[in-house]
Amino acid sequence: MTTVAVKPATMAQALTRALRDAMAADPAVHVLGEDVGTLGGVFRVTDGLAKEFGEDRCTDTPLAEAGILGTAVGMAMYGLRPVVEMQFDAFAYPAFEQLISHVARMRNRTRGKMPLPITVRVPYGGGIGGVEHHSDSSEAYYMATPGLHVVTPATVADAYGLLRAAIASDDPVVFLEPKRLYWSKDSWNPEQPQSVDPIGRAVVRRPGRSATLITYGPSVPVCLEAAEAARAEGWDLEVVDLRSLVPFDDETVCASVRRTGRAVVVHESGGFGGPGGEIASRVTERCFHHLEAPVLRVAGFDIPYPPPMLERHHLPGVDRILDAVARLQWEAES
Amino acid sequence: MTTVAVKPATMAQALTRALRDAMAADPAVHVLGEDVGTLGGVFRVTDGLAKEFGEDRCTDTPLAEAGILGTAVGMAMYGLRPVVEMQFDAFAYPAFEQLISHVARMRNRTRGKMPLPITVRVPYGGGIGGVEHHSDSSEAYYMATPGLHVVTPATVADAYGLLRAAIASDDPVVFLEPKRLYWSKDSWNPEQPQSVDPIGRAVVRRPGRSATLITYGPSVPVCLEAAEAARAEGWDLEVVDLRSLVPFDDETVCASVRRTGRAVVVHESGGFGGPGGEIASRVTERCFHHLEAPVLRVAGFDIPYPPPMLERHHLPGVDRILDAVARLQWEAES
Amino acid sequence: MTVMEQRGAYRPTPPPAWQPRTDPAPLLPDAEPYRVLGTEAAAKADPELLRTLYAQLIRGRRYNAQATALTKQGRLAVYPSSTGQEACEVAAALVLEERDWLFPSYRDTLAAVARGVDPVEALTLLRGDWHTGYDPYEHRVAPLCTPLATQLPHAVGLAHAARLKGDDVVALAMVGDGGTSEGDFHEALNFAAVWQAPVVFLVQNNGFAISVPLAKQTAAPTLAHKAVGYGMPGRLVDGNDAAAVHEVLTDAVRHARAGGGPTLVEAVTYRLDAHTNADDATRYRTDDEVETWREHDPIALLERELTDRGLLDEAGIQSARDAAEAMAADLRARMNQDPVLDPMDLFADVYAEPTPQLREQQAQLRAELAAGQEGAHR
Amino acid sequence: MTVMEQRGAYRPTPPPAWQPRTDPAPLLPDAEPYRVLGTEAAAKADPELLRTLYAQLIRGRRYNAQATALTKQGRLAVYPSSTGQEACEVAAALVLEERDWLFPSYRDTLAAVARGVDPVEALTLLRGDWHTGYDPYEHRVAPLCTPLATQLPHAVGLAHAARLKGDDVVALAMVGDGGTSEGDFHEALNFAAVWQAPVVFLVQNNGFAISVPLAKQTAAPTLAHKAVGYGMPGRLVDGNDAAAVHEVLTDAVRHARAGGGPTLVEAVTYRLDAHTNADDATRYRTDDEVETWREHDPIALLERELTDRGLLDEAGIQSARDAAEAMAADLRARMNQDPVLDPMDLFADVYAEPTPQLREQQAQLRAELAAGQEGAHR
Ligand SMILES: Cc1ncc(C[n+]2csc(CCOP(=O)(O)OP(=O)(O)O)c2C)c(N)n1
Ligand SMILES: Cc1ncc(C[n+]2csc(CCOP(=O)(O)OP(=O)(O)O)c2C)c(N)n1
Ligand SMILES: [Mg+2]
Ligand SMILES: [Mg+2]
Repeated sequence: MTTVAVKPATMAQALTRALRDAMAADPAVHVLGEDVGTLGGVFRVTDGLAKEFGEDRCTDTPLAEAGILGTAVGMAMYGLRPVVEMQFDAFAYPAFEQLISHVARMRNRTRGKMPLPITVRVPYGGGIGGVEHHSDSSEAYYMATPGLHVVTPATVADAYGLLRAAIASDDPVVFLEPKRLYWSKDSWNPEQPQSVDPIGRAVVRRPGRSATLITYGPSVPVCLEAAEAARAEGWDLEVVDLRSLVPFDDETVCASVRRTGRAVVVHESGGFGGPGGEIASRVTERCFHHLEAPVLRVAGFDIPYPPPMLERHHLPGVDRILDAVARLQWEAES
Repeated sequence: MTTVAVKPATMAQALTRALRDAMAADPAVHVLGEDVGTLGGVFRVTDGLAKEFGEDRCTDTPLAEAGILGTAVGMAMYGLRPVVEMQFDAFAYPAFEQLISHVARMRNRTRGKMPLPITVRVPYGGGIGGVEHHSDSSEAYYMATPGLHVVTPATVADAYGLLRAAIASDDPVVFLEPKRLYWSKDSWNPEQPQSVDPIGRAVVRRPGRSATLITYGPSVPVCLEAAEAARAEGWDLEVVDLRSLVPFDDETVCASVRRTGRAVVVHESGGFGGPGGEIASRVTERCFHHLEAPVLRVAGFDIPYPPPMLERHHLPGVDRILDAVARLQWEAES
Repeated sequence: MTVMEQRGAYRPTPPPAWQPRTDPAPLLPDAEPYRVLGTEAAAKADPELLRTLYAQLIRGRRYNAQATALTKQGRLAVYPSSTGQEACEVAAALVLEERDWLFPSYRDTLAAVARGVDPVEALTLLRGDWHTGYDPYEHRVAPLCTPLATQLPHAVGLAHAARLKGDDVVALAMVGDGGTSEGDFHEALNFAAVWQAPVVFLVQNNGFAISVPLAKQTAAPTLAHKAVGYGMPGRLVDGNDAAAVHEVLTDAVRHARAGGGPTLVEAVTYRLDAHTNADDATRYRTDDEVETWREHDPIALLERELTDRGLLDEAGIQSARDAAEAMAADLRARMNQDPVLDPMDLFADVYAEPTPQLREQQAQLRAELAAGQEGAHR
Repeated sequence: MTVMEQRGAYRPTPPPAWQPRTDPAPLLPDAEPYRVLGTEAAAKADPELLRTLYAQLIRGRRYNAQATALTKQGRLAVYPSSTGQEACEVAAALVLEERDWLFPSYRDTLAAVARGVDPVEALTLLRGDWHTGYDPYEHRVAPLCTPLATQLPHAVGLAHAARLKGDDVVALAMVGDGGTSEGDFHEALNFAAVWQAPVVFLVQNNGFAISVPLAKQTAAPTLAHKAVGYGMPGRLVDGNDAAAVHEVLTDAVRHARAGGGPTLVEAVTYRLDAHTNADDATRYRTDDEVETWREHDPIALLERELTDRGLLDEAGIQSARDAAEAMAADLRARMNQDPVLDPMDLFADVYAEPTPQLREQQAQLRAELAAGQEGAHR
C-alpha cells in the first residue's frame, strides 16, 4: 500500500468533491440553483459539475428561490435527491414558506409515504466584508422548524463528510456553510475522502478541564483560538463543535459540561432568540447540579447584521469569549 | 359622573375596537389584508371598518402575502401607518423575506431616516381544531429577528391596549393574536377603553410564592388554571404574563423568580429552538444563585402541528405543567 | 443535447442582435371561453365520454352534498365545497393517464376522488384525523395543498424529473383564481416554460377568493392572458361545460406529453356554495348572482345536451343517481365511525428516525398516557 | 366612490354573465424594441434634451469607471457596474419630477446619482460604511435594494399611498431581467394594476442574471409581454437608445400621473462589464458577444445622432468630458478619505428607543472599547 501525500484543501474544494462523489455514486442526485451551472456558483462550490454531469444534473434555474425549492420538492416526490443552493443566507428567505410548510412536513403529512430527501445548502454568517443581506446567521429559524435537520461543518473534513451524509439522508437537511471558512485550508486528501460521518454527533475539538466552549460553524476556529489564549490566564478550555444543531447531541455536550462544570455557548447569530438560548437551557436542565456558574452566551448583538466596516465589533471574538469565561464565577459562590 | 355598566366583551371585539379607535384617531392608519374589507376578516376582527372608513382605509388586497407586506412598506414610506392582517400564522411565511430583510431593518439601514410604523397582525397558535397550516406558533421566528417588536395579548383589556400601542409605535410590531382566545370574554367596557399600555412590560397575573410560571398569549389561561389546581398540591404559583416577547421585561420576570426561586416557562410553540430556551437562559443567567432548580420548560412537542384530533396531546395542559412543577426539586439538592 | 437546450433560445431583441422571436399570437387565449355543449362542436363529442362525464358529475354533486352534510353532523371539521365546479374537478381527473400526476388544492378533494382516491381517505384531512389521508403514490395524487399556489412548483418539479428520467408523465396542477396572485404561481409557470416541463395548469376561476371578487384580484383581460408572459399557450374555457373542459385539458395534456411544454387553462366557473361551511357568503354576494349561475349549472348543461340528443333517458339519469346515492351511503356510513387514533403517532414520521429529543418526548407522553392524563384537557 | 372602485370591474366571462372585457391588444408590446436615434423619430426629439442626455451619459460612464477603479484600490468593497446601461439609468432619473420617487435596485447607483444623490452617499453601501448612505427623503430615492424585486411592492405601496393622499406622485421602480422571475415582481405588478397605482416598472434586460442568460430565465416572447397578464400596457424599447428610453418612460410617467395606472417597460440593453468587479464574465460569455454590443454603445449612438445633426461639436464633447472628469476627481478625492465610524452606532436606530437588552449590549461594547478591545480582532 502506497502512502498518499496529504495535501491541503479548502473547505470549498471539499464541498465540491462531496457533491461530485455524491452525483457519481447516485444518478438521483441533482444540483440546482442560481449560477450553479456554467459559473460554478458564486463561491465556486459547484465548479465543474455541469461540465462533468451535464446541465440536466446541475442546473442553472431561473432566479426565484421559492421556485427552486418548490420544484425541488416535486423532483424529490419523483424519486430524485435534489441538492439546492441558496446563493446567500438572506436569499433563502423567499423560500421560507416552501421550507416550513412543505419540505419540513411532507414526510409527516403523508405518514412517511412521501419523504423528501432534499439538501438545502445555505452559505451563512459574516466576517467576509459582505454588504447587507450577505452575512445573516439564519440558523435560529431552521432550528425552530421540526422536520428539518440542521447541519454545519467547521472543518474541511467535516465539510465533505457531513455534506455526503446530508445528501444521503432521507430527510431534508439544511446544510449551513460558513462563508468565511470556505477558503480555510486543512490537510485533507481529496483522493481518499473519509467515510461519511453520521449526522447528529458533536465532537470535542480540544479537550480541556476548566470550562466548555460550546460552538459550531464559523465560531469553532475562534473558540479554538480563545482556548489557546486562555492558557495564559490559567484556563484549560474544552471546545465542543456541535456540527449538527438538529438533532442535538445532548450526550457529548452534557458529558463535557459535567466534567468541566462551566460552559459558554458561542455563536455569531444574534443572542436573543438565537441558538444559544436553546443550548444553554438544555445544558442547564440536564447538568444543573454540576454547574458552578450559569451557562453564559457570547453571541452577535441583537441588531441587523452591521456594515463590513463595523462587523469586527459585532462578531464574537477571542476577547469577548475570554471575558465571558472570566465571568464564570471562579472565585466564590455568591 | 354616571357609572357605566361593564359588559363582557370578547377579545375579538376588543381588537376591532382598537382598530376602529386607532383609525378614527389617525387618518394615517390603514388596514389591509385578505378579506378584511367586505367580509370583516375570517375572524371578523376588521368587521365594519370598511363600511365606516371606506375601502381605501380598509382594503381587500389581492391574495399575496409578500405583496401585502411589501406594499405596506411603501405605504409606510409615504407616511401611512399600515396595519396588515395575515389570515393565519402559516400564511405569513410567504411574507418572510419582506419582514426580515425590509420591515425589520429599514430604520437601521437608513440611520433612522425611514422608520416603518407597520403593525403585522398574525392570528397564531392552536387549540381551535384547525386543519394543517392553521395552528402554527411562529413566534420563535419573529423573536430571532432584531428590529421587530413582538407582542401578544392574553386578556381582553390587553388586546385593546397592546394593539393601540402597537399601532402607535414608530417601529414595526408583530402582533400575535391567540386564536383560541378570540372568543374569550372578560368584563371590559368598550365604551371606556383603558389607556394605552406601553409595549415591553410583563405583568404578574397571579401572585404566588412557591414558583413562577412564565408564559404568554394562549398559555396564560392554562397557567392560571394550573396555578389554581396546584393549590391542592400545596404549591402557591405565581403567573407572569410576558405580553411582549421583544422587548423582554427582564425586570419583572427576574424579580418574580428571585422571589420564588423556581420557574417553569410555558408555551405552545415547539420546545426546541422555541422562545422558552431564550427565556430560561436569560432567567438563569440573571438569577442563577436564586434558583433552587433549573428553569424548566413545558412546550409543544418538536413536531409539525398535529391534526385536530390529536392536538390536545400536544398542547401544554394543566397536568403537564404540574408535572414540571413537581420536578422543581422540592425535596433536596442532589 | 440536454433537455435544457432542446428549445430555441430567447434572444434579446435590440440591435445589434435582433432575432426572430417566439410569436406571441398563438399563445393568446380566444376572446371568449371555449364551449362545446349547446354548440356545433358538441356533435363531434364522443357520446360515451359525455355519458361518463355525466355520471361523474352526478356523483360529484352528491359527494359535495354529503361532505357538507357531514360538517353539520360534526363528522368533518370543515368542508370547502366544489358544488358548481364539478365539471372542472371531474374533467381534471379523467383526462389523465394512470402514470400521470394530479396536484389538487385544498378545494379539490372531488378531483382526487374522481381519480380513484377513496372518499374517506380524501376527507381524512378535513375530518381532523391526519394531514393526508391517502398514499400519494397509490393514485399519483399529491397531498391536498392548503398554502395557496405552493403545489404548482411541486407539479413542475415532478414533471421535470419525470422527463429527465425519460418517463412520459404529465402533471396537472389545480389552483384557484385567488391563488394566481401568489408569487409561487408566477415562479412555477416560469420554471415550467423555461424547462418545457410537461405540466398543465388548471385555474378554476370561480369568481371569488373567499369574499374577494375577481375584480379586486386582477385587472387582466382574462387569467389565461398571463400565459403569454411565460411563453406558454393560454386557453380560456367555460368551466361549467364538462365537454369543453375535457377537450381543452385533453389537448393540453397531449401537447405536454408530446414535449410541447406547459399550458395554462383558465376555466370560468362559479362556486355555488359558500367558501366553506364556516363561511357566510351573504356577506359578499347576492342571491341573484348565485341564481344566475344556477341556470348555467354544469349538470343541467350536460343533461340537456344528452337528453336533447337522445343519449340519456330517465333510466340513465336514475342509474347515475343510484350509483351516486350508493357512494354517499357508503361514505356516510364509514365517516360515522369514529376514527381510532394513537396519540403516540404524534412522533411518527417527523424524521425517518426519531431524534433523541423526540424519543424523550415520546417517553414523556407515554408516561402521561399511562398515568391517565390527556394533555391540554387535564 | 373609492379609488378601488374607479376602474371597471373584471367580469367572469362565461355564460350567463358574458361581458365585454379589457381589450388585450393595446396592452401588448410592439414586435421590435422602439428606437429613436438613427430613425425618423429622432427629428422630433428636443435637441436640448438630447444634449442633456449626452452630458449625463458621459458623466455616467465616467462614474462607472471611477467606481470600478475604486474597487481595485480597496476603496469600495464591491461595485456592480452599469457600464453599457447608462441610457436606462440616466433616463429613469431624468423623466421624474422632483416630487416623484425612484426605487433603484443594487445596480442602480447611477440612477440615484443622476437624480441628485451625492455619489459618495450613493456608494456608501458598497464602501461598507453603512447600509444606506443617503437620506431617502432628500431626493425621494428609496434605499438601494439588494434582495431582488423586493423593492417593487414598495414602489407600488408608496404610489398607492400618494394617490390616496391626493398627491400626483409617480414611482419609478427598476429591476433586472433576472429579478422578473421572483414572486415579488409578480405580486407587485398585480397589486399595481388592481389598484391602478401610478407606478412605472422599468426592467433593464441586460441579457444576464450574473451568469444566467435570458434564455434560461424566461421563455416569454419578450419580458414586456408579461404586462398583459396584469392588465397593464407593456412597452419594449431599445435600452441603449437614450432618446427612446426617455420617450417611452416619459409617456409611462405621464400615463401614470394622469390616473391611467402602471406600465411595464422592458429596455433591451447589455452589461458591458462583469456582474461586479468580483465576477469573471469570461466564464459565461464570449468576447465576441461583448464586442457586438460595444458597437451599439449608448454613448456612441447618441453622439452620432448629435454630431450628424450638428447639435454637438468637439467643444461640446470636451465640455461634457471635463464635467465628468471633475465629478470623478471629486469622487476619488472624497472616497480616498477613510470614513470615520463609531462602533457605538451599531446600536443606533435598531428601534426608535433601544430595548433594555440593547442597552446592556451597548454598555458591554463601550466597556470593551474602553479596555482597548476590538471584537473579533482581539
Ligand atoms: C398562502 C395562503 N394564504 C392564505 C390562505 C387562506 N385562504 C384559504 S382559501 C383562500 C381563498 C382562495 O381563493 P381561490 O384561490 O380563488 O380558491 P377558491 O377558494 O375560490 O377555490 C384563502 C385566502 C391560504 N390557504 N394560503
Ligand atoms: C432574492 C435574491 N436572490 C439572489 C440574489 C443574488 N443576486 C444578486 S444580483 C443577481 C443577479 C440579478 O440579475 P438581474 O435581475 O438580471 O440584474 P442585473 O444583475 O443583470 O442588473 C443575483 C442572483 C439577490 N440579490 N436577491
Ligand atoms: Mg376562487
Ligand atoms: Mg440582468
